[in-house]
Amino acid sequence: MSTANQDLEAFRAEARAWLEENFPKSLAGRASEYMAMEGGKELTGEARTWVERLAERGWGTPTWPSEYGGGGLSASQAAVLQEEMRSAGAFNPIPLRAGMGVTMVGPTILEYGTEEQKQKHLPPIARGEVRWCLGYSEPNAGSDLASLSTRAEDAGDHWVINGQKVWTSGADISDWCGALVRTDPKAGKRDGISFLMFTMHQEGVETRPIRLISGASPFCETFFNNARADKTDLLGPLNDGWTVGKRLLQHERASQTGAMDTGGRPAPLQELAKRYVGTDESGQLADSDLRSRLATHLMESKAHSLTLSRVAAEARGNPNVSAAASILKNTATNVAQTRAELTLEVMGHQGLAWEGDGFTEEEVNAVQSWLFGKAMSIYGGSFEIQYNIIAKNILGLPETTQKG
Amino acid sequence: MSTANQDLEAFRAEARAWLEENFPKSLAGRASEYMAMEGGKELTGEARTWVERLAERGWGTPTWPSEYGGGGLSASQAAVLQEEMRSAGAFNPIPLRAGMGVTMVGPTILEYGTEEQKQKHLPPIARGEVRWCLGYSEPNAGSDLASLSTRAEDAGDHWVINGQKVWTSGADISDWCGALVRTDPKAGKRDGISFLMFTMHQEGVETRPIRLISGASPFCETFFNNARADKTDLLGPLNDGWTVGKRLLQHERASQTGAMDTGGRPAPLQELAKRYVGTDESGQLADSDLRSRLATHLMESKAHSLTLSRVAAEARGNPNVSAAASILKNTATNVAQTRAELTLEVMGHQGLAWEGDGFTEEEVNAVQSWLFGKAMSIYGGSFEIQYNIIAKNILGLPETTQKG
Amino acid sequence: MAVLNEEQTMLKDQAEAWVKEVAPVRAFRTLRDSGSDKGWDPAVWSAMVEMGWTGIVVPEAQGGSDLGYLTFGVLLEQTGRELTASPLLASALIGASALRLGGSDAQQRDWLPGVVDGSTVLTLAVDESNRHAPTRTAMKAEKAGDGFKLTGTKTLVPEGGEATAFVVPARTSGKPGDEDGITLFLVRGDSAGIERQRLATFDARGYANVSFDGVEVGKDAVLGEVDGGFGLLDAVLDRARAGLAAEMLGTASAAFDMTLDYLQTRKQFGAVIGSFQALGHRAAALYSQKELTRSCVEAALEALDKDADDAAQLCSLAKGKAGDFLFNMSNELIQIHGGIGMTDEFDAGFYLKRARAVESLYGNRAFHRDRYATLLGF
Amino acid sequence: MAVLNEEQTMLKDQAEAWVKEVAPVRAFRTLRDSGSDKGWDPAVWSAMVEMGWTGIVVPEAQGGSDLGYLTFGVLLEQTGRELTASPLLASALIGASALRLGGSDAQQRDWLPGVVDGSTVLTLAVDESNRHAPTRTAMKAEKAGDGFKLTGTKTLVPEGGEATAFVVPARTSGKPGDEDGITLFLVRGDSAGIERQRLATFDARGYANVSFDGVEVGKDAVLGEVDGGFGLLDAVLDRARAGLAAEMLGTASAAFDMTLDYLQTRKQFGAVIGSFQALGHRAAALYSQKELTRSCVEAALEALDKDADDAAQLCSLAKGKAGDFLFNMSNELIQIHGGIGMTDEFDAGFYLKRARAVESLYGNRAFHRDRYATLLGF
Repeated sequence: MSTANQDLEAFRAEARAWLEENFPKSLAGRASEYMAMEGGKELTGEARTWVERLAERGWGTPTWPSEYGGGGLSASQAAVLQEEMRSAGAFNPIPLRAGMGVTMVGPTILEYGTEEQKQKHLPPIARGEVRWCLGYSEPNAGSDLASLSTRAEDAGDHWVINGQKVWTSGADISDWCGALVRTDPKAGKRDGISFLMFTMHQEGVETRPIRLISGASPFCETFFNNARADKTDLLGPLNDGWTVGKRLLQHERASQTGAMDTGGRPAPLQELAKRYVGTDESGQLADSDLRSRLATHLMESKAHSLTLSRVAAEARGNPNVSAAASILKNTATNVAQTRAELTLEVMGHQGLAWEGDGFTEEEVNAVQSWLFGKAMSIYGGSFEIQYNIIAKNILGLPETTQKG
Repeated sequence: MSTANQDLEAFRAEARAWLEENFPKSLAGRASEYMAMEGGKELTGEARTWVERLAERGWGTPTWPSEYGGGGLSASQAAVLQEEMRSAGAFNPIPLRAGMGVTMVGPTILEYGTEEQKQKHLPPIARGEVRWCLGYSEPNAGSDLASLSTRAEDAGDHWVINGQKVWTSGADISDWCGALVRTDPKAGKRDGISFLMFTMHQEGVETRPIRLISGASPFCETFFNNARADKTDLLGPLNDGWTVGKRLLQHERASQTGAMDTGGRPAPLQELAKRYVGTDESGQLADSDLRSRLATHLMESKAHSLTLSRVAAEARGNPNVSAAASILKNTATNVAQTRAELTLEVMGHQGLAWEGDGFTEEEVNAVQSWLFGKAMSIYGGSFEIQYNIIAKNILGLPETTQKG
Repeated sequence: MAVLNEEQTMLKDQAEAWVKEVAPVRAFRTLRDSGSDKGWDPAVWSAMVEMGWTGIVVPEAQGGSDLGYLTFGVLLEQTGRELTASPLLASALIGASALRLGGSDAQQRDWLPGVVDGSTVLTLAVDESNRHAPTRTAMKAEKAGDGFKLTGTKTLVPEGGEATAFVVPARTSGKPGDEDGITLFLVRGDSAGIERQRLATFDARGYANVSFDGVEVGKDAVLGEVDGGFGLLDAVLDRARAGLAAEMLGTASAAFDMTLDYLQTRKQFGAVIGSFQALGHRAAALYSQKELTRSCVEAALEALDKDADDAAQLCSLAKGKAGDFLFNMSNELIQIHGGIGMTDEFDAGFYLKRARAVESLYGNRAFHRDRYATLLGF
Repeated sequence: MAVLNEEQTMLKDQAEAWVKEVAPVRAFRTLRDSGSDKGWDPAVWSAMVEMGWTGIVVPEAQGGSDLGYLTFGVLLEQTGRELTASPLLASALIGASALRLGGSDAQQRDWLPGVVDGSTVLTLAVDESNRHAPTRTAMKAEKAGDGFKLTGTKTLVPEGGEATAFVVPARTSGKPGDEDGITLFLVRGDSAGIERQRLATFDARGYANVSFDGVEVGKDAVLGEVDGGFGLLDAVLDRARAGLAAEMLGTASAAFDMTLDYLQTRKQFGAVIGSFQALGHRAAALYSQKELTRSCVEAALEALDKDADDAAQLCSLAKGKAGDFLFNMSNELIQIHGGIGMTDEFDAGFYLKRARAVESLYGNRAFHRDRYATLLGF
């Protein structure tokens, strides 16, 4: 065994012992139930104890430096910690408590923030005490984000923000916001943009939840009417927020490739199909047309997950991220949306479920994920935008400039 | 019965009597065999007699004015003539004898030609004596035809042509050529182009047949080395050949929508499938996956042919051609190419036929049509060009000018 | 092939204008938000009756206009465009067809005038599981005195909550899977033993599961022949499929128009998004599907009017192609509209939801592919 | 997941350079035009033997290097790129696998060294009709003295014209459709009663239909168990499928590269055609398929090396996905190249033809979808 491996096994023992002592047994295996408590709700009892202990140890954000409330672990140690948590039936609620704080804002502050900003913002995120949202899209700046028009004016010791954002996920229950705003209206589209951070608990900020086709949603419209941000809360250089904001989106894309396994998978689609459609004498699905399409989908789904693994394996062997990574957002979307459509087809008449006695919870949930899942090919860079990126950045094709 | 209908029935009797007297019984029902004799071959015996009689009556080009060798019939009369020929087992070989003469060049001369040009060119076409080819595409001007560079210089009483064409169908067996050439090199792309007609039987013209992936083909590369065209053989205005040439292409597109039924359909694909794949106890195709895809294709194919009929019916009721017509080239191509792929799949190992004892003629033919059929989505305005046309001309979307 | 005659063209123009003004998708939204579980607006229904829409396939002797299925399709396409909710398809097309094709003179006299004046709302209650499978009819119809006693449950019955009577296939002999042994019954909605479970479906229409617990009917309730009802049922279903396909064509065409309009007006990256070639080509493909679907729908309706030999094939073709086009179109409607398409405030969601609901009715695309292949003998 | 190790990377680089220089598609064109019906160039085959490619899955005891299937896939991907013709897959992968998995020590000693030195060319002769259907094996193997007598015909046998010996599944009991009752035999090509009909296929490789007319073999010709050979056959076929999938990945990837190059250089309407968004999106979709296919192929080969439980599933997945990608890619290769792609002078036609030929071998996509579903239990 190499020295590195010895160290890792020592850490494994340490993690196991700490979990044994600190993770409340009563919560074991209740991740999914607990994960649902993400939003702004007060924690009580054992749940509260667990969050506090995890935060104290810094293991809610295991790879962040310990001086900012993180665990100071290496990536390998963090992986070991995750394995040990899984086998103890434990889970990490802090990323969900912090909204976009752990997955996106934190890493970006670590990269672009001043020392003061790190000390001010990272520890509360690491403790799961402060929840963040992001102000990116606007009504007239969706895929074409650089067209954004929310503006921030210099008012001496602070910025004054006016405008409107849309699709701000969790804005109504967040404490802080990181937003792209226009600080130089005279500059070119991408040039006059900055990344500002400010509290949501102020008079000039108003949020309005958006009802989606699937029902209630975490998304809001967010209005800024002379909202203010401290001068010290500009992240990265003035008028170069585009770079900062793009880097943050890379963290977002990574979280949407299906690479983040949150556990709790639904029953395999083929089992659902056998239950809802029935089988013939030879055990084959009674609807042979559906059976072929189901096989096609399951093969595509397997191909996607094998690609996820391959990309991960290649990334370990190679500091350059695999070119294959860039396709995963779209293939993940394809697989998930096709799965949702097939689930509806499998359920047949029962797949028309909205609510009420005629339908099971499983059916209602299937319909809601089908509807909500239509957004997967729109947000985080639409399907079309991803293809543009592949064509340009991976395949080296020129941007469209012709009339073909 | 209306007067018009009475006249039509009178004409029907006339046509029937004429066919009874003039169509050689020995040729009845031998259309497909006879159609294969299209190219440049000398006619003998009854076949020769039939062509001569048809030409004399003008019914090889029934709707052309009789002063130019046509039949002077109305469209309704021509339809009646076709019905009567079909029920007599007769057929019209003149369009095939004349290459592009009857279907494309003739109608364009009728529209744009001078009286002199009509008298010179139309009668030999109508008699099936002179075969025409078309010089359009060039190696660097395919979909973007306006980039053509073959040029014609004014040499006083004639034009001198230099350059190269490609995909000139039947050039090696044609007597005359209609070509787009650049007569004003200084004008914009589409502006300096003219439509010239000239004989292929001259020193400055050389043709080289193109071997395709399916084997020998009617296509040629055609080289012009100081070839000449008479001054009187400029069709339409000088430097406005683009308009003339485009009009000619509309005649071409009409001939590629599947609207021209040449008879002799192959056996239905489902019968072929039952023969090659077999059926189960209930009479269903043994390969259920293939069965679904076959059904999908046959439904698409039926939808296409129903659309052809609908377009024809609407065109009768309405002087404006139906908007649906513009999609037919692409749907015809889809249907034909899918059919060819499915035929190969149905034949399985036997669908790898190239030649020799191991394969039937039916199998070899299926493979050759599959390969040759790949050109359907390329020639006559590629699949992509048709979609551009639909987007712009039918849907009113602007031409691409952005970097999205 | 179908070219609308003058009367049909007039009716189309009238229907288009009326639907847009009186029963547009905005009105459907109001209906949905009102929480009413009736499924339609009585005023809209009365107006349809007023305009004679309920008599289109009813013989003149019974107060109808007998204009035929192609004409009915013209109306359904327009109501489909605006998602107008009413029992027009269930009662005036499907119910009336069952009576017309299978009813005795007496039955026609008894029932059709009510269908025409809107006081009777008929619906076909055919499925018994989560899938359309008419040969698998299992509902029992036992002899009871002079008549029959029906026991079983029918699922996802359109307008099942409000219908005043049901056309019900049940099994008088044979076993599920057999075509023989099926008999059609006309059952009044207020018969003892009927229970309706209204369903809250995502398309917010008035479906119900309807259970029959020993429901007694007289022998005059038999529509067509005892044991030999499958042919009649299939003929009625084909009319249902062609009619629904016309409605789906309208729904998808409206979604196409909304999308085309957005492509022509929405700007991103300094240009209208319809100028992006990838979107232009997708729009061209959808347009092609639209035209092909129209041909299939009109051909099916016309074949029904002419009682053509290939009517069954064409009806499966029409439902199948309309299903393809509507599936793709409803997805593209959302995708091309982007975020706004995801909001309940915008209408796109209504079209998407309706698209999936009608897909399940009277056979989905897989059902019709299978049926088409069977009808073609392979 | 598969990340090539140093040895594999070296081998890949070596194979890539060698194939491009010695056995590129240009050489295949020369071979085709020569009218030779051997199907490969002996010098190319000797060089492969020389480089040790024929011993990759042969145990060291029999003169092989035992490097495994993932390593073999690295080579096949490169030969696939340039359509290099040789018996490498048929003999050194499939034939060697049959011996390795099913051969006794004596059989391995007798046969494998010849496979490694190239003097023996083995091939699996499995199909008996126009489709791949191993359970439908009907060829008779009757007891005859101490051995067996084989009668029947095998179709589309790769390298069937030149092979020096055949691996032949035949039926010792049961009936076509049964898995039980199949036995594998090793049959020398010069046995009395064998007749070969060479086939002129459009991919210009050396297939033959091979008929066996009472061919007598000793009991030492039995590979594995009498009557219990289906499992062995299926395992050999899975190796064939994964190996062929690697070759197909190479073929399709080369077609992708040719297409991408054309997109980057061909100009129309004053711009390189790759700047047309519709084409850019299609290229992006093909690129995605390419990456997904690679993952499937490598996973299948690795599963074979590890003898993993899900190897069969992964081999069907690999052949199926490679089939999808190659089908689409070969069509786009022609379409995007336009007229030039249609000419025999250009190489695109070779790729299109090879694509359809390999699709038919060892199960087409429909076969593998069906098998995948069955393996997943539905």
